[in-house]
Amino acid sequence: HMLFPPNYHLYAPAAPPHIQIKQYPNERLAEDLFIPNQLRETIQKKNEESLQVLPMSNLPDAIDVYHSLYPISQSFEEGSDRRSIIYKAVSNVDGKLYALRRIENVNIPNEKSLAPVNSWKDLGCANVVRLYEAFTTGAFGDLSLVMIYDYHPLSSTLMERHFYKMSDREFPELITEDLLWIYIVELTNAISMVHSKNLAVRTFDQSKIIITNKNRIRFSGCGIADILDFETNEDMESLQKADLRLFGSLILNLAKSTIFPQKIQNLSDLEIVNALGLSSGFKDALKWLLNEEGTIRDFQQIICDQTMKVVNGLQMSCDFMESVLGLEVENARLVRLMTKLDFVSDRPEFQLDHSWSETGERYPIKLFRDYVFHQVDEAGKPVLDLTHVISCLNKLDAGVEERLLLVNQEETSCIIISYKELKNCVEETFKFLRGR
Amino acid sequence: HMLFPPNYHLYAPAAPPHIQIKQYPNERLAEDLFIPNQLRETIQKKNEESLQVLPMSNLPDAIDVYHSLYPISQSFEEGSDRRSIIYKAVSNVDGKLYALRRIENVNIPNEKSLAPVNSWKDLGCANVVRLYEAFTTGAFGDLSLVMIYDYHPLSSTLMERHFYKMSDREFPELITEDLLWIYIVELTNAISMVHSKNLAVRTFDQSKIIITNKNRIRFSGCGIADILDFETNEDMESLQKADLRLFGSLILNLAKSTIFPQKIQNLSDLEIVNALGLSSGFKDALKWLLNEEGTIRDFQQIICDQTMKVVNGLQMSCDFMESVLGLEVENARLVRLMTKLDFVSDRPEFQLDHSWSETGERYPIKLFRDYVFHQVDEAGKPVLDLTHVISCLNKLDAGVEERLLLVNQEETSCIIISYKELKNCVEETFKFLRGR
Amino acid sequence: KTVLFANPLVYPSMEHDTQPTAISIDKDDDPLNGVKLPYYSDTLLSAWPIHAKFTLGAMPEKIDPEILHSSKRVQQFLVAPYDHDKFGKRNVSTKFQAIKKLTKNGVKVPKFISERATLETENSKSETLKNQTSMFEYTSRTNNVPNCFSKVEILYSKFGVDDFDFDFYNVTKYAGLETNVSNSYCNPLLQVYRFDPLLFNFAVSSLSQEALESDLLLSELGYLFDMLVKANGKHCCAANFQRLMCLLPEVKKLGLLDDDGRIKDSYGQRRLIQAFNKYLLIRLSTDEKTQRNLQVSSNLDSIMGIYVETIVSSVFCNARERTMDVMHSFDIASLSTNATNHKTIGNSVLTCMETCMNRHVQQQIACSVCGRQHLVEVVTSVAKLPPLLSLNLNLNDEELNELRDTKGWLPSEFYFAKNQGRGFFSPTNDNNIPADHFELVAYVAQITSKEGLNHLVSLIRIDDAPTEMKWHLFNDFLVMPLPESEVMNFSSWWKRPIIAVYRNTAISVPFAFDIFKRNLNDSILYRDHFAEGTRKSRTIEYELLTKEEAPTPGTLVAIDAEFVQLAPAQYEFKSDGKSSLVCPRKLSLARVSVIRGEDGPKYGVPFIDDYISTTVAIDDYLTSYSGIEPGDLDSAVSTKSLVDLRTAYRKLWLLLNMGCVFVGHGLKSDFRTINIQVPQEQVRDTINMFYLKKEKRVLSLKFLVYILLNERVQTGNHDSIEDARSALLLYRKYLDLEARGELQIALNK
Repeated sequence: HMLFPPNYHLYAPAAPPHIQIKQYPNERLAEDLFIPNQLRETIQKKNEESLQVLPMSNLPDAIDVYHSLYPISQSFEEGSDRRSIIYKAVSNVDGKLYALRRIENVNIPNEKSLAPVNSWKDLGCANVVRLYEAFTTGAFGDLSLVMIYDYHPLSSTLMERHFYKMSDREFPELITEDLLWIYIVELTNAISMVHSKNLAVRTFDQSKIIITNKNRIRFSGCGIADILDFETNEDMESLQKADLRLFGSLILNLAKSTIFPQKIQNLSDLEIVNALGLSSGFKDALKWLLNEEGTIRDFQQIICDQTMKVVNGLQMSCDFMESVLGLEVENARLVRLMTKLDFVSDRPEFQLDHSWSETGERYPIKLFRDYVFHQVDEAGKPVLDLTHVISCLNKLDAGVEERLLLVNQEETSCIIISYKELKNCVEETFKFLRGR
Repeated sequence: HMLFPPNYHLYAPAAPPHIQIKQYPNERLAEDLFIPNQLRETIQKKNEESLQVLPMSNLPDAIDVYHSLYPISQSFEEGSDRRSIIYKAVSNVDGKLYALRRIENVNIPNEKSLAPVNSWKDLGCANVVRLYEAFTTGAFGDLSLVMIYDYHPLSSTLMERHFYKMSDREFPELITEDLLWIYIVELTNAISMVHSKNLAVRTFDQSKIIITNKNRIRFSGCGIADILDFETNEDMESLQKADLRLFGSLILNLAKSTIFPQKIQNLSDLEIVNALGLSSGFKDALKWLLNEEGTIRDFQQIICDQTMKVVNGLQMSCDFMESVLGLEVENARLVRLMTKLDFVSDRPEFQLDHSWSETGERYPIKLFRDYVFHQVDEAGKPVLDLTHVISCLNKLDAGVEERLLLVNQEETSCIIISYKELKNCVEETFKFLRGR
Repeated sequence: KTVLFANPLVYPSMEHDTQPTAISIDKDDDPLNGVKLPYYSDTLLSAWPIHAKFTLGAMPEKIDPEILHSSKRVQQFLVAPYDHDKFGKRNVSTKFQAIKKLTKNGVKVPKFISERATLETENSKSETLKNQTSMFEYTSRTNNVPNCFSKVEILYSKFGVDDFDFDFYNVTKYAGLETNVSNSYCNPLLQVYRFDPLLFNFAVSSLSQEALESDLLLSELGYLFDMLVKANGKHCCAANFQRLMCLLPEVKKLGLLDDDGRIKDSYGQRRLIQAFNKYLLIRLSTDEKTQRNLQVSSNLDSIMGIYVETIVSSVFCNARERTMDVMHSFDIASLSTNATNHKTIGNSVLTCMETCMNRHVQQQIACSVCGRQHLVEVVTSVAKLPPLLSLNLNLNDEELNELRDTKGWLPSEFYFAKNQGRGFFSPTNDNNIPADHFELVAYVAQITSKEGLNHLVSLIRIDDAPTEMKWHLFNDFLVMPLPESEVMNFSSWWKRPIIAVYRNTAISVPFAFDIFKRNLNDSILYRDHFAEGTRKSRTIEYELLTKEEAPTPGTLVAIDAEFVQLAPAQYEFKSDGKSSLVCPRKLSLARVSVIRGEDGPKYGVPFIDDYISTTVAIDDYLTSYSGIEPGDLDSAVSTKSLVDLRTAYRKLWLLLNMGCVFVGHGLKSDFRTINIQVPQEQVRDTINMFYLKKEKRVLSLKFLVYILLNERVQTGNHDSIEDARSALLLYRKYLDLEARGELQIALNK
């Protein structure tokens, strides 16, 4: 007999309890990384962008081992008129997607200039887009520098987000103090890890900081300056000091957009900071950066409470994602099952195969597919019920003892067969196909 | 008949860990294409635990609006012989799962004692198990205090994990310095948020700190002391000071297990700290806590670099979850897409009507199914390539511009069609079926 | 004191949800695990075989261009016919192919010469042979461009271009042309004209006379043809020819410079080679007139001139005008039928030729004779066809597609006769009327790859070839014989004829490889001829030859050359430390010195020390190697005796053809940059004489001189006179050691 809790019938909602998602007590906290009820949609859009191709293009078929180039964005290198174009590409070696950055007209004297890549490769920082390799190529018609990074679909730059009108927004996105703090914490993380490896970020250009999720930013141009300026031998200490100063300028630039330009015309940086309508904690932190008063480790101390807030927000986000994942755990199984079923059914080479005819041992599979997918109601209208489909497929997957009555289309004969026997039939056919 | 917990090892068997299947970077096994088995299994186990019921029990049918009680754990309240039993329960109001903590033999003088719940309700801290409400009940046959918390399936306490042998482990789990730091950061987050709301944690009992995921801990007994000790009016400041001291003791207790007990017999706390084989940074932080030198805000500064590391680690975890989610959200769509394709193909009522399948939008669908599922190699042997199926269907789902060559069965003619057009065919055909 | 349950409670799960959740096919949010998986005690059906492996990352397959070309829109779909035999089975899963330069269509790129093992084993020899046979396949089982027609590419090792195994691609005695040169698209056409005896003799005979006042493309062509013959199958480079092409302003104006082969569409590439064809022939004619100081028709006109007569007449007045023009190549365009205004190529090129060569149009003009506006009839007709007829097939892509399906459109022979002033073409001459008989002797074809990349090749009939198959394919440096049936097969989707060359069978002239030796003017060897603008006061370190010293076969001379860099080498670097040479540096001859090597009073005295006047930009003077200082090659400022390249080159070419034997150190690279082919018998290269075989090491001149001659060579900048002299001495030393059998001992030291 069926086992169920006594008051099951008192359930109000449709979904069983194990697949319900808890809402955050404070919605705003959950919005650190993404907007919760848009998470699936965002993920879906990212997947779609990863699949885009350019069917007819003048781009080279392949650059080194990277092919299927699809242009994503274009900008100019700081202080020059060289273009920096980013493509999505597939690696022939490991089949994964990468972002290929091409900087045109670059003269690399020898391979030593490319050595910095090896220092950046193993950084392992969540706020720095990972660099894999770099090389020169003539495939674009000039001498270009190509750098291979991780690919982050659907990302936009800080510049685009806060300073441009884009197709989906009428205005650049407003900057709030909360947002600024999140940026500060994330960039501090990046700078800390970079400095700890005896490297420097060197470029805080807003077109080289990308936003990969709602509030998640990453440096996307690491390694470029190291290669292009390989000859000039600035010492690491002054470069790292400069990092902090540039960091401060970047934050100041972003913060400036919270105030009317007229109000801060002709003011010095420090005066601008004071004029901002933001908390004193923020202003102190910003002034500290602009005054170049210490190292990034010192700065970590100054912002430690904001960092802790980010820790809380990130944990909430992870929790939420896990709860969404709880709804999706069976999808892979269903894909595998349906694929197996489709591999086995209606193969052209089976047309003449006796075992698929009415008397053959594979015929039940044919009837089963009709039972699952080709049901009609009394009026002859197709029944297109996903619940029914999944229910049957689940039973088939498990191979339950429950028996089915399968009728052929002419309604002249029928078979009584259990899910277990059907499962066996499918598996045997699959094995046969593999071994053939 | 009796049913048992699912046989997870039969779900998607993978090669045993000691057997390495040689793979080139661009080769994938079936298990590489979907959610990692470990993660999936953990989630499924959590889902399973959520569904467990006690078929025959002496427990009350319902406590207030909570029913289907299922016991999870039991302990004794600190400094008393009262039992504290935790049940999983379902709320009749919203159908969701909660953890119901029952403390037996509690005398609550008036409902003012329960007022602290309201301060705890909206804490919104990822490292504190959320409290919803508290009430008294006689349903258990005595006067019990019932407190309703969030339910975290498959969680264990700090005590169980690091100090007991459990059925699935031969030894308690070892504590490393990395793990201690993570605990420290998370607890600091909890304590910071608690103190900022003018509350105090008050209980650092290892049986009241639960582990809900790998490296993720939460205070699970918040509010208990506030209610039980409502009469005693300790001022918040000394309670908060005590929090830090108790925090230090907890960490010390955990850290002590990294060293042989004999070595630290009869040593004072500070001497024990010095004897530990851990970094000086750790020891300084621990000593600071034990010496009660300041507020939790001050402590944040001391551990700021470790906090930053946790920020990095959490971002990486979120990235990982998002990538897994990306796979499985896609799979959900694939299941729906494959179902649509199966709904549309080879319907018996149209077998006789060739115009259905040989013309119009249906024709390419038929050829497309052959292209996806019925590949052969040059010798004619069937090729059963999961990645080919998933790749084609993903592109169909996204409707990309890439073009395909679909050859008819007789190999006399072919169609050149893009995934975008194919997607349209499928949609139109499905609409047609529905409308019929 | 805590009590825990000793083991986790094991209670059964629910088998079904009593109220199964509705899962909608439309709403993505509805979780698919709303329907629970029943209890299972066996491996799930959905489980996949553990060891099944899948390969990712392959380049996307392109749809066969032939299918695309033949597709039409039917209802809303693009439909095309499918040929199982051509395109294979349906739904075949293609094997993963890595993007690597190691194989191309299954042909392994031959190893660099330096990589080859010193001892060739039987295995490696048969491997190479198998690989070569694969390379020379002219049919393809996969409907791809056959291997021998696909574009060949030079790969560079760190040792530069000479390390590439060119010989792998050519086992005939007919030299191919390298692609590492500007405007390499010209190569096929240059080969076509090389193999016509009339044109060959014409170009090479022009070398007997001097042409030192200005650059003549005719001379460069002559030198090139001579080089191709002397190479005897070894690869050549049209470097000097193209150097001149790049300097001529009219070449640039006509758009004939190919800017490093930037991607051109197929039509554009065809127009380019046809434009070059026209230009080359006109220019050769003008050059001949310049050289021989002619006013009227030249030899070239008599070889390739198509005389076209135009008669303008009118019924309205007595105005009648007759003009005769000569063209050197003819444009064949498609016919437009008046009926449908649809362009067609007809069933043969002959129809087109007839129409093109006999035109009859009416025009409204303002008559200069009677002063009125009236209609005139303009009749153009071909008066005479030349011995060598060069046709530019000016057809678009669609028309060329039509050509494939029209068998015999480009016939292997035709007859031409005039009847009442009108020319007629016919594929046969059954009635045996007096007519000119022409045979197809060569054509340039455009080869299009599956990826849509185009390059040019030529197919040429070599009547005196030793092989049974007279037709040969010239694909840059890949040369091989082909059966005539394959050559005359125009049905392949990847091959399009662009320029066709017919020859009158009545005129059969043999190649006169030494024709220039008749009345050879060698006076430049005995006098100075400096470049324009060279300063009067100049330092001279040589003594001119006298007539008595005229070289004879076997005369020993020592030579050394210095070079400057026009463009640096281009590398591709990778961050993992690997680097590969993409394009070697471009060098230009800066100075050449030749000294007397015969015993006698003037032994070791230089008689040539030419600094080459250079007008193009110089990237690096390589002063520490070359001894050339900035400004040395600029006629405006130099203190040296500057000479035009054509003058210096002629001197060397004369020495070569008068039989001199050249001694030097590292002559292979010197001759390559000078762009001259010297047969092995006339070369004595000290770099090979003192080569350490076991260690595979070459020794520097400075080192050898120090060790063997106990002399310290100038440690300052290099000086080609000194180097030539050192080489000469080393050669003497070598002969000496050889004679005494002590060479090996010396080497071991």
